[in-house]
Amino acid sequence: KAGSERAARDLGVELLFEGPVDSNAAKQNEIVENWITLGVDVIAVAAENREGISTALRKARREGIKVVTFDADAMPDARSFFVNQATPQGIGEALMDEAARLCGGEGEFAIICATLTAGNQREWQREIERRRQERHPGMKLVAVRPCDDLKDRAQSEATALMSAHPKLRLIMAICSPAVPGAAEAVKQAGKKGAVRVIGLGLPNENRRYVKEGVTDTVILWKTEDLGYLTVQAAVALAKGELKAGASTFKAGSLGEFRIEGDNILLGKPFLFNRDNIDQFDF
Amino acid sequence: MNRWIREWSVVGVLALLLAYLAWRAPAFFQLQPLLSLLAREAPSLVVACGVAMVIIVRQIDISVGSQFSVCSVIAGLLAAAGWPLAAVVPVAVLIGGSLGLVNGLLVAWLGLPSIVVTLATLVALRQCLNLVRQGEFVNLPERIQWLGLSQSQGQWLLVGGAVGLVAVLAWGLRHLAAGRWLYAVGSDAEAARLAGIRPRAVTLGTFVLMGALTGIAAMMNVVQSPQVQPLTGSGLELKAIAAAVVGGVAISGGRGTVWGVLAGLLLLACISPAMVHLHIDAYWEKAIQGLIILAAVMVEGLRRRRNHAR
Amino acid sequence: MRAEPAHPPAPGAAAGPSWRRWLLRYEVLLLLVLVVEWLLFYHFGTSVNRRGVTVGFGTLDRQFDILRHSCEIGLLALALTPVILTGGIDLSVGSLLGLCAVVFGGLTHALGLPLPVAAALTLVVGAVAGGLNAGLICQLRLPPLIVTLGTYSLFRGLAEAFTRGSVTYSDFPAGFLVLGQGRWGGLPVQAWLFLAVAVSVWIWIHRTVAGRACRVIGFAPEGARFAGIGVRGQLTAAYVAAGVIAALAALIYTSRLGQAKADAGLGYELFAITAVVLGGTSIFGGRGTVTGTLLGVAAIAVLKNGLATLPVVMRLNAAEELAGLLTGALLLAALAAGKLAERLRLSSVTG
Amino acid sequence: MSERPLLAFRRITKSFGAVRALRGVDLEVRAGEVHALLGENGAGKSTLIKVATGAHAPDSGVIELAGETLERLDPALARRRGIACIYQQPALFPELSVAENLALRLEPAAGWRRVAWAERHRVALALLARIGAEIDPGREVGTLSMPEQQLVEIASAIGAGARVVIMDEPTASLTRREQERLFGIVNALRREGVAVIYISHRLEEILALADRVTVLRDGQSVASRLRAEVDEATLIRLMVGRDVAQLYPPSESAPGAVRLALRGLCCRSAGGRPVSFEVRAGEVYGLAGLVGAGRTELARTLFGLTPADAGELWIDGERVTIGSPQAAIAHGIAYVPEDRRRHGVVLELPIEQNVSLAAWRRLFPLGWLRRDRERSEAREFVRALAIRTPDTETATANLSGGNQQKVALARWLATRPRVLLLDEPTQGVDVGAKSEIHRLVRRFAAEGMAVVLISSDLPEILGMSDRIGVMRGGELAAELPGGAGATQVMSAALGQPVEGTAA
Ligand SMILES: Nc1ncnc2c1ncn2[C@@H]1O[C@H](COP(=O)(O)OP(=O)(O)OP(=O)(O)O)[C@@H](O)[C@H]1O
Ligand SMILES: Nc1ncnc2c1ncn2[C@@H]1O[C@H](COP(=O)(O)OP(=O)(O)OP(=O)(O)O)[C@@H](O)[C@H]1O
Ligand SMILES: [Mg+2]
Ligand SMILES: [Mg+2]
Repeated sequence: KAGSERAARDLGVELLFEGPVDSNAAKQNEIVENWITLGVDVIAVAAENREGISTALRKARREGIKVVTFDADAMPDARSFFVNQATPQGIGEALMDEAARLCGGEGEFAIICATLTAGNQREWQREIERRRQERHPGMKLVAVRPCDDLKDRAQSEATALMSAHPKLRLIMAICSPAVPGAAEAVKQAGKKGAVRVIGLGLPNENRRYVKEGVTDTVILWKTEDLGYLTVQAAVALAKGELKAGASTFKAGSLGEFRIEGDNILLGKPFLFNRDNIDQFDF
Repeated sequence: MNRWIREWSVVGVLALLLAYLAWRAPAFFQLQPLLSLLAREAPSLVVACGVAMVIIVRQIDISVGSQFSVCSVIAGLLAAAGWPLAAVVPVAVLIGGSLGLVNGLLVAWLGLPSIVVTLATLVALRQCLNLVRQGEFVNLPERIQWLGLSQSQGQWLLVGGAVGLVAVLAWGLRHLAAGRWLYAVGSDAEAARLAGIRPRAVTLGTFVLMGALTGIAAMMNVVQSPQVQPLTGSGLELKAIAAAVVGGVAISGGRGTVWGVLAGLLLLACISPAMVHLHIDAYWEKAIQGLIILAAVMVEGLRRRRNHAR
Repeated sequence: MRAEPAHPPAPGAAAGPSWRRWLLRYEVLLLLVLVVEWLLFYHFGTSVNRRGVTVGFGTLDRQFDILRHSCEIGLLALALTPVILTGGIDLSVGSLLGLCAVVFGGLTHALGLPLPVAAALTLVVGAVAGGLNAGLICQLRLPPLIVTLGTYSLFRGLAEAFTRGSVTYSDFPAGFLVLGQGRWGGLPVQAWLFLAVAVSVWIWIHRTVAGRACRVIGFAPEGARFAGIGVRGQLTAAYVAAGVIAALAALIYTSRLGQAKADAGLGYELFAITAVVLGGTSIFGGRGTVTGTLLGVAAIAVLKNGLATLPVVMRLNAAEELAGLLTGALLLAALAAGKLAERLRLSSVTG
Repeated sequence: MSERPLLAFRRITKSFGAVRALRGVDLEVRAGEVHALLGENGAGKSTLIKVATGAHAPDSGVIELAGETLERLDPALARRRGIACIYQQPALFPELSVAENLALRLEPAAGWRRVAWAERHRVALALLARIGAEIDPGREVGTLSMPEQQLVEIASAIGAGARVVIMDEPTASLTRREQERLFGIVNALRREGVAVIYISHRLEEILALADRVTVLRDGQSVASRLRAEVDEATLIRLMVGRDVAQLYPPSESAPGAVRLALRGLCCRSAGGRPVSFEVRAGEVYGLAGLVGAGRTELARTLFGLTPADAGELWIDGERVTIGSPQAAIAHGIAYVPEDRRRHGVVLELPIEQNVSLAAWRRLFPLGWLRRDRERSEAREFVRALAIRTPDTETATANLSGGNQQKVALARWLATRPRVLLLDEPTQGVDVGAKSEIHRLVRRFAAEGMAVVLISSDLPEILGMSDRIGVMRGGELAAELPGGAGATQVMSAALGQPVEGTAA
């Protein structure tokens, strides 16, 4: 959000930002339709649900509104560009590779997700599984548990996972509240080092555990850059500076980004660990 | 026995579940994880007892989840601002109590239906918190955790405290005149008024007590981890109500015990870890949870049906 | 010693001026709230954008969007009204919506059934699920709250188990998507369905003996039995109807979003109950009107959607939160005003 | 008897909406006297005593207790000052035990007091024994029958050690034996110097008990006389404002063919015992018995509430099985239950909807409500039964007890039944209305209905019945002709040998 606001300032455009705290496809549709009737120029969405949002976005395009997606994509025909901070593939691979590295290539691990039905998380899990089969067959996924985006519930789930699977080597938390939740559980179970914690999250929520060595690695897309890039791309699109088929895109202060097909790539996912966490404060 | 049929059927289903676990997944019964599980459920237990009392007076409080969050976040902020624990706890209880007072005043004095009032405060408090915190965690200082004790001392203290609280409430509800008033008002408020009990005062008091218990519960939760998530406690109302009604508290008021609530909560709390231990895929969990809730109350229903036929 | 011979007052005399009685009715009050809301949003939420097009709250499109977005919750609220009138509750409608959505998706995609057949079967599933609730409540005489709390978990759980949490059915044929996205006779298609259901429920509740029976059961279940009302039959009808309406809502939901997934309708029951109680229906049963429910749904929908068109709110990025806050406030204010109006009505009667 | 009043009402007024229930009532009650309060249904008797117990705040006027004005009276204060009351509508807690129900009314109001359960049980046992009720103090009140609940109410009032005991129709559903026990208690209270306010519609009770009689009419006291100055006719004239010609109208028609026949009918699963008797068209069959004799249970079985599982039931020579109240209605059976508030009327519904409730099939054959029809039907009954109400849209809860009873009766008459089961149909009904009801019962019988009249009011049974069945322990102990005497019925009910015909 901060990044998108900076970009909006740089470019002198008006930015409407709406993000439900709880994620829900139907809600997002309503917001988009709201924007359509407001008659905005560009819509940028992080699709909560691929198919669900696409209908609304197609409608927007019919009305002459430009559409870009970021973070999570919609159907390709429903938008012009996808600002791809880290493809599900990128995230899945990064998580799985990191897990395998920490466990030395073999061992049991478990996943804690937000809900069983959240779209992007399902995709990450698919990628994780593919990577596991391809590169790390020694790793074994023993359970996937939802935590409803609640840190406390993640803590309980992690506790149960550890006692039910004594050979568990690693917990992979793929929603942000679950990372500190799992870390706290590992710490309380006295299994620091024996059970590793990695996940997707923000530096501030995990700083304590990363420093203590409970959490090993946190993967983060630099949200600020993502927001900045998205807004830059959206404005360029609206002004007609960015057209289909381009292969690079220059985004203000961030420099150039590669475009692959209709994906604008932000680069590889970013890994935090003990060494670099202090460089960030958000 | 007949009177406690629901309580016993819940205990029975719980015992079945535990027995099955002992057979298929004995690892469930390890001291430390079990203690952690109980400690994590201690706050829910306290809240569920409060909700049970509100239901006994024939009201309902579905705003507890939001109350819980507000107490937790404020307590967390105060602790982060350097307040000593001895000051934070009473403040949390006070805040809970005053949130309960607001509900209670609207219900008892304005005579609005409690489900509407607490539905309103549920949404309003939750959205206030979202507006103010935007989902950001509160980081707590180290000394708050486990009330400054060691982890296992702290966990024992929380579990013991919660059970002790249940025992005190159970005793009070059974053996204090004021406790019996709850049942009287829940059974028939007009009759209670004619018997010289002040139903409004009793209702108000119950809501305040409920709030204070929520404050205590929030503290019990806050001390268990070094961060407070503002979303904490969302969905707690449903869990608490479920524990109460499964544990035999009649939604029509005047009937129920906190011991039943304890059984109901333990049953509900065991389901999720049991799934993990039994290696059942998570997407079956809600269905099984629903079946267990139905099973636990079905015993009573079947029995009543048989009695009726006899 | 006697002052005056007291005759029982003539019928209607105690009623006071009837227009005043009517004005102080709760529904009229709600209507007033709705109109005020609408005018406020119309005034502050409508603007002309840079392309010279009128946008915001005041556009017809916007009004239709509100209509389309509130259809499913509105249907659930309608489904809940008779149930709540009987003194019961059905917490499972939101979960049932989810279950029916994936059942419909499964039937059309996995089994490849033709759409009308699949839709009909989905409605049957809704009826069966409602029947399950009714059976547990009537046959085993369990409290509705517990039963539907159980099925609330059960139905959602079945939907998740059925799709293993992840399968999303999409790619519905355009002919089906019309239901949730198209227009017919100037109005969104689902609005017609909604209207049909609303009118049916209204007739059922306010014009037939079955509706009266629901009320009597809500006031006094024992008394209803002693009056020879088939309590079980009426309760079963109410819960089965709730199931069928929830299934219908699932079809509309699926069509509107073009997808069926296990999380469909998550949390809708709370919105629906809010709308029903805002509409003046007593949660203890007996008292309430379908008109009230419709007004309640409208008041909440307009509030929620209208707020999102206010420039101030958009800049604050707080539509969601404010909508929640204001809904809460509205609930309290409306109910308090209802109480006050009742008192005024009584005092006007005293004269 | 001292001359200074112990309890005095001075110009009390009280309105409910448009209904002016009390319009300046003056009443003085002395210590050691039984002061009977009389009046038609809706005259304001219950309202007056609710003012005295602080349940209602008066609009104006004062209450004095032993010369001292009671300000801001509430039930707790009234109790502390020694005013105890048996309410007309039992104010009990259905989910709680009998012992606890008593304790909540008797124990001091301190909330932090420890509850002594054993003591409660003991006190309850003693009190129940004193009024001769055989009720287990541990039972939940919700499972008690109507008369048993009334006994619990009585126990709570006499246990309070009060200076003023108010009894609002304590005998409405009690049978002769309990009544007599109660009279003993009232007399004992009088001897102890307690002031008793006694409300009843049974004039013979009043004449037997009272020292002084006050008659209320339309919210005003129209007369206050010493017992010696009045007789039954005077009282009736004071209450109703006219003479009520004849209390029990004579049988007008000769009984026709057998309409209702029971052959060993019973519901074993509800603990019933087989019962056999026949009732002819145009006949009023009285059922007498003590509390708990099983009359209500029999009526419930006949009406399909606890369907019979043994024996046969014949209606108009046709064998029928009745598995539910709907089936009973379809066969033309109507049942006016004894527990008016819980079963007889739906308090929240308007009068007109209560009246039409059981007659839907006749009034709305298409299932489509017709308010006009319903209203005209209700108006007719309001007129015919002299139900005192501003209009037919008034909620039934706002009616006085006796008027509620008439609504319950109207509901079943509206079904045009062939068999009418009346369970305590005139409990709490004033003399005028009572004779009205009796006349109606006669008229309906004359039109060919078979009427089963269950009543604990022995004179009513004796006066109305063409034949009398006496029940005991769930069985028909004796069948007596209409002209039987009170002693015959009583001895049959108590299980003593009866001279005359036995069943
Ligand atoms: N809560 C109330 N609300 C409105 N009207 C009421 C209420 N209670 C009593 N009334 C009215 O007040 C009048 C007096 O009623 P009350 O119950 O005192 O009569 P009563 O003399 O006790 O009659 P009964 O012999 O039938 O018991 C009646 O007209 C009744 O309808
Ligand atoms: N609702 C009830 N629940 C449990 N027991 C009941 C209930 N009603 C009555 N009983 C019991 O059934 C027995 C028969 O009571 P019933 O009411 O039929 O007697 P009755 O002759 O009609 O007496 P009364 O004329 O005083 O009503 C009694 O022992 C009574 O305690
Ligand atoms: Mg009375
Ligand atoms: Mg009886």
